[in-house]
Amino acid sequence: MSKKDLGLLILILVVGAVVTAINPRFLSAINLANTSNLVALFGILSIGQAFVIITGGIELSVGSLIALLGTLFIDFIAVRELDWPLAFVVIIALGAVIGFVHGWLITRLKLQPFVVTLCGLLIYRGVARFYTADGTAGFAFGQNFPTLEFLTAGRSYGLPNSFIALIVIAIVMWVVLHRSVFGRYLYAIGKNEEAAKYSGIRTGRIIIAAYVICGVLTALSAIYFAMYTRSISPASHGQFYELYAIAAAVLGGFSLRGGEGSLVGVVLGTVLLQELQNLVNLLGIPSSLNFAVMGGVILIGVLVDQQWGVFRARRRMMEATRQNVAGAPAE
Amino acid sequence: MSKKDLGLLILILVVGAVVTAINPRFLSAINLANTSNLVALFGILSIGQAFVIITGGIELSVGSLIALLGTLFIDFIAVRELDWPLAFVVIIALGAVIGFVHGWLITRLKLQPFVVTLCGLLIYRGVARFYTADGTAGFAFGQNFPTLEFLTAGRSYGLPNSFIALIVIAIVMWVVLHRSVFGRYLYAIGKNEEAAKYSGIRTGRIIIAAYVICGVLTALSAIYFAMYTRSISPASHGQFYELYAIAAAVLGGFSLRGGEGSLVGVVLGTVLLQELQNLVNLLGIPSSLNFAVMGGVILIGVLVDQQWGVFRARRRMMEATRQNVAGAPAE
Amino acid sequence: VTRADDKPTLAFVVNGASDFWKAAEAGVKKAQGELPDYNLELKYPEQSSVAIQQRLMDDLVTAGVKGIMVSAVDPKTSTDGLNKIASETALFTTDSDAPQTKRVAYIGSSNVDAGKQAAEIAKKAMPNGGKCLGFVGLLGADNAKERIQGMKDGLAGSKIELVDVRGDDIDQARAKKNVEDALVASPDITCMVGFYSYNTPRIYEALRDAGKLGQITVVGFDDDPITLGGVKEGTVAATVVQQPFEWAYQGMKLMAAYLKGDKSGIPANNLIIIPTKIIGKDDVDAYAANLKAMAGK
Amino acid sequence: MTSTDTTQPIAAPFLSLEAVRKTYPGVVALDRFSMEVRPGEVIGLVGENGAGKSTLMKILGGVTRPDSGTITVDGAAHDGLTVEQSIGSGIAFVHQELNLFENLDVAANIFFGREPLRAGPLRLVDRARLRDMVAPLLKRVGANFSADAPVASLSLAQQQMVEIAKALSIKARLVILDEPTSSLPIAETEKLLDVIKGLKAEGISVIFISHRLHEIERVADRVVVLRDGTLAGTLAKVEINHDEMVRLMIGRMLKEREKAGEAARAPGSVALSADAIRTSTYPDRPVSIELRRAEILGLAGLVGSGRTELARVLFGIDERLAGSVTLDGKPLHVGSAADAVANGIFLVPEDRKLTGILLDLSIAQNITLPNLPAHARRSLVSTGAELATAEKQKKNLGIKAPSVLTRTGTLSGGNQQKVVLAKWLAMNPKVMILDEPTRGIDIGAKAEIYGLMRALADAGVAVLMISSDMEEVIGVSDRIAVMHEGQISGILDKDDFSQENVLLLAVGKKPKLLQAAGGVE
Ligand SMILES: Nc1ncnc2c1ncn2[C@@H]1O[C@H](COP(=O)(O)OP(=O)(O)OP(=O)(O)O)[C@@H](O)[C@H]1O
Ligand SMILES: Nc1ncnc2c1ncn2[C@@H]1O[C@H](COP(=O)(O)OP(=O)(O)OP(=O)(O)O)[C@@H](O)[C@H]1O
Ligand SMILES: O[C@@H]1[C@@H](O)[C@H](O)OC[C@H]1O
Ligand SMILES: [Mg+2]
Ligand SMILES: [Mg+2]
Repeated sequence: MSKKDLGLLILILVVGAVVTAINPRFLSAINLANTSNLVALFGILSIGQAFVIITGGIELSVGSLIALLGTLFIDFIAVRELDWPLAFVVIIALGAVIGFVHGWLITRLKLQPFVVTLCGLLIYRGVARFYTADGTAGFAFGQNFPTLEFLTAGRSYGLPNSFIALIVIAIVMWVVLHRSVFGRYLYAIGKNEEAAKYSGIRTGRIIIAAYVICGVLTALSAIYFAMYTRSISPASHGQFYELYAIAAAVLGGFSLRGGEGSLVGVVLGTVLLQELQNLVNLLGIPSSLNFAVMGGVILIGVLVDQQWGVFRARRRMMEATRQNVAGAPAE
Repeated sequence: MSKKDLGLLILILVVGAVVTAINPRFLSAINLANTSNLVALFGILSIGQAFVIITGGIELSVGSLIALLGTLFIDFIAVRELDWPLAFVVIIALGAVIGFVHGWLITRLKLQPFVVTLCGLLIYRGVARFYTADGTAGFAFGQNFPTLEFLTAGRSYGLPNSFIALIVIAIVMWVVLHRSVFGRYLYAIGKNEEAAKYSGIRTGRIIIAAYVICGVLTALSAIYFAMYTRSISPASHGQFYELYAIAAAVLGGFSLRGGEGSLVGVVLGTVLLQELQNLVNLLGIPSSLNFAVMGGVILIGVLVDQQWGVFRARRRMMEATRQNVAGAPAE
Repeated sequence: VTRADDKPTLAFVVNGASDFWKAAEAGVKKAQGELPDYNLELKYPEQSSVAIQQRLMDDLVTAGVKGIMVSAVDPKTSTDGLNKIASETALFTTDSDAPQTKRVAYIGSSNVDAGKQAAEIAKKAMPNGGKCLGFVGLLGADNAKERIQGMKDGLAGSKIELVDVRGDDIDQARAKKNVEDALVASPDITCMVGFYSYNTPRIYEALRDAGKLGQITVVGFDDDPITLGGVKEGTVAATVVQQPFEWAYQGMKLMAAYLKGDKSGIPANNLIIIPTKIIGKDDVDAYAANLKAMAGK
Repeated sequence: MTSTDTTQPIAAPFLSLEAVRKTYPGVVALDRFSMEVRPGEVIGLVGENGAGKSTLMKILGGVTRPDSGTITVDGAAHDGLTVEQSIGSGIAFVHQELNLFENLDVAANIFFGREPLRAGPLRLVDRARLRDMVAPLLKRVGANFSADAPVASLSLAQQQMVEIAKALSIKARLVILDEPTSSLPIAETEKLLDVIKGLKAEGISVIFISHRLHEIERVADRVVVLRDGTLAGTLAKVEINHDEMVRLMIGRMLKEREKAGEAARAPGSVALSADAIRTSTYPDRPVSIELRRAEILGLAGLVGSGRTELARVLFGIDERLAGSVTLDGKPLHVGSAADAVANGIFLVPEDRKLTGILLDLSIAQNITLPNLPAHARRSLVSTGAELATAEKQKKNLGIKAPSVLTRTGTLSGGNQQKVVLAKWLAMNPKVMILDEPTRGIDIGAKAEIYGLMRALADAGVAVLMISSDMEEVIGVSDRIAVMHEGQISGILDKDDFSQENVLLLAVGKKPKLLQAAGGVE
């Protein structure tokens, strides 16, 4: 675990301790379960985003995709009565295809990631709204899918199953990002795509793969979100989730310029964001200030991180100078 | 006018012609007045955004700022009964201060523009909501400000005064961007900040100035928007307007990597976006598809622009090759 | 502030931020004066979406809230989520009912009846018939659907038709733009209906800007000051007012009594309907005065 | 501050440095360094890669502040200069790395930061006056491009000329040129040396940094030699000669330069053959070339003659518009650099920092990047294997760095170039293309790189060396191909090697051959 990640962990623990002191229910089983469920949902999303950010890209269509894929998923199983495993596979595949198309537009047609995914943001939500004719996709009364519901919204040993899924995904993705050849390529491309290409790396394919991973994880979390709300009004469902995901990655030490960040960081970033949301409600802070608190904490976090870096560099410099000065007369 | 701008203009005219053919009301005085009013409101915003984008930055807090400053403006004149010119000056000054703070955080504390303004996006809307206690800022029935209303929502010679304001602002800003030393520095910084610094330019100040310009123009359009809706519910007012502004700039040929784009382009980009929105309504396309159409057109526009460049380069090459092949036997 | 060791808390959770709920806030305040043993609070979700409202309620439950009265964003499809809340606190609904959940009772308007009253206004204002266009916040929300249905039922057999309803996601700029676009795209429209509290004022302003005030019949809902001003002026035919103050005031007291074991206030059908009223030109002054008096309390 | 005992120079120094010191984390880039610059004097500044030359110039340009020491300009002492102070004192600076704005035109670049203004508070650029001011400057550097050409459309060498014109545009009293000729071919270099002489005649001082010592010999009045950040010595005009400079630079005499392949070798069989290929820069000029095993083929030519473009096409970076390529007699499809690498065709690119290496990665990570799967088990990177390869290459090539985990960006140019070579040498090349492999590299490292190229050829690799350094092309190659306006204008065999012949071919004329050679159109 890097120093940055450790700092974030400590911050999370300190905030938790303070909140607990004010309202001990923070540590109640039900609150922890609720919060860890949301951490899982947003965490899966943010890990996907992290893979794109590391290449120096960005994926802005995440929120709209959550709305579109969630709508389709519920529609498939509730209205069209597809078997849910089939619907599940179809949705994940759709996520992969959309990720592929984004990656393809970006690498082959050389469009800017911001532009491509901004268009995605506009298009997918529009399509979802059109699909439901600006209505809602939801289950009928008494429509139940016991296995699916257990897997998505159920618990095992007191832990939400979604959270267990996050842990598994995080471990797998940690290996992929930090230990695999593919992960190394991602970092290299994020640092300097041109140079990576000159080293014989098929940068286009790697970048496309990053968008596909993002698409798949987004599709997965779209299903989780759909099963969490059990009803989707596409006009607002998932709005601004891309900002959550980006914020989690940034808090976790990712640079939007690419080539920097760790998987542990993005997970911790998600935890901190959810903790903050939880805190606002638990401490009775007016909920209108919810986002303001989030924004404030991100800003302070990034500032402290930045200033801490400057401070350390300066101190190292000072020391080096002092040593030199001390050494000079002896010569 | 550059080729790119000309292409955009032709696209606007062609779309307009097609829409008119289907529904002649497109050219009715009332529709043109409505649309040009919105072009003005979004245009002022987008010009501000363009100044930031040209430096390689981005300003995501625009929508939230429109909500916060609009709320304050209405509150000042409707509830606190400040003279409107005073309130006007205060709001514009606030916009400048916020722009300054963003620029300062970005240049002095070296934070990423995306991060700083993302936090702004979260914070300002939160503050606005808190300020109105999640209610609405609006005028009482019959509360009138004839001069202010004339200037913001009135018309002269059939043209909305807001549109006249846009034209004046666009001309001034065109001179600033394309003819002044400051404008030249903006382009230089956007392309290569390091080199600009080596040339003795105080890049920090220039970048801050760009954010201040963006803040001021955003504040101005916040006042226009406030006088247009005459009532602001901060939870939703101005949501996603930053995306409009960015989209207009991108359509107008700006690169998010900085250093590219023209003022005419961003204005034409705004016109196209508003024309599209108008088209959706006039042609009876379900309004849920409004954003999808917008996203689709931006994507196609950017793609055509990109592919057109590739195509021309290739054709040039082919021609050269052909000539040579034809010439070879003669040798 | 909600504290674990404090007095029990009762929360009133609304469906979205608008001034409509300021009256409910006043009602909560009045009830608070009479219920010193409880903490009463009114909460706005960040956005009018199921997920955000659900999360807000989950957190309230965690914080130890004893009773929640909610205007669910989408009651028909969030049955399970609401049931989860109902299993841990006393859950009441308001504004939009959720009859299929385990909620204790609904207190609010009959939205179908309110729609029918809107039809009455239209019929009275346009004896020769006409074409109406509606505007609403959340097209997918239940109270909107019921009002639209109620109005259609009420118009059945008359020469008036409700041709379409446009949504705006509770974005006021879009609400106004919708009206402007309608004026351009469908010039044959003779009447406009504002189904949510802020829609009527947006219609009023767009008509005023276009110089069409008085030429198009406006049917309103709720009692935004601009709506009432329009009614008084004669440019708004009349408005159907709801009583959010009473929902909140009576609702909170009912909930407190229920928690203390007194279930006498809950009728057999679990519906406590607070009637909606048509306010026309003649009643508007008295109504506005009464409104002022209530807010003062 | 101690005053020097040396006798006062004839003219008072324009600028002097006293005991200047500059450290970077872990490196003392400059230490106890003192020197003087007198009006109208041309100072040659030489030193190995990383000796501190650029650091010194950055201090004079106001880009970096020294840790200690004094800089005296016109009698006023400073602890350090700012960019404004530096420009204000008449110091003009051509950086080693180009500092142009691609999105602006030539004129805007030349007077960037000093635009002529129109009257009025808006600070509008007076564009007519700007054009008038630029024209004579472009003429002076012998530019073959116009003042309103976007810089993005110029070649590297043309951009270098813009940089020089920019330095001249300042009413400068001291012009600092940090390796201005590293990407200039012969003709342009000549022009630049003339420019320097012209400056001197006008009483303007020049500090001229170059690794091409013969250029220094030709124009310098005095040579200052840096070694490891300290002053190794100063040579007066009469003392300036190649071997003495080298001795001071590296602290010993260099072995007699390898006159590689003096015994004429039997050329190997053809490894890579390109037949009538067309590139996007010169689509109307088909190029055919054969690279033979165990041979170094030098590729010479004037600026923009299309050598780099040819290399990029062979390596799969740029699209091949027409023609065919075979490797070992079999048709070869190269659609991307990855394809080239898979076939053992490697490129050491011209622009080291942008395309050669990843500055932010460690030496080890750079070396294994093209061959990572071979350092992985089941797609997971094995750090052990990676470090082993890196250590081996570091030792073989003599890369000077604290460890293989050092960030590549902190290495000197020569060592960075060795890292680029190391990554390919670790992988058994069949065809090795080197584009300006010794650009900006000191004489010691140069010799090592020549040795490496020769060793590759001896091991049977086909080597293509693109170079604008005449001495190098003639000294190292087994055969020389010369390009002129996108085509091979001729191929010289060893016996026909001469500066004159290379130059004649480079400008599209017939060489003076001992015997008839093929390939000339
Ligand atoms: N920004 C920096 N950070 C850390 N070390 C640096 C930095 N700049 C230079 N150095 C180090 O300072 C030393 C001197 O570098 P400098 O660039 O002055 O060498 P040089 O003589 O110009 O070499 P070359 O001939 O390769 O250009 C080198 O060891 C280099 O690695
Ligand atoms: N990456 C590039 N992008 C655009 N144009 C290029 C690029 N590289 C080279 N060119 C253009 O192609 C032409 C041929 O240049 P090339 O670099 O192949 O020649 P060269 O003989 O290697 O000369 P140089 O000394 O400039 O490298 C030049 O005029 C240059 O403008
Ligand atoms: O649900 C509310 C509705 O009843 C009222 O008419 O308008 C505002 C809405 O929030
Ligand atoms: Mg150097
Ligand atoms: Mg070259």
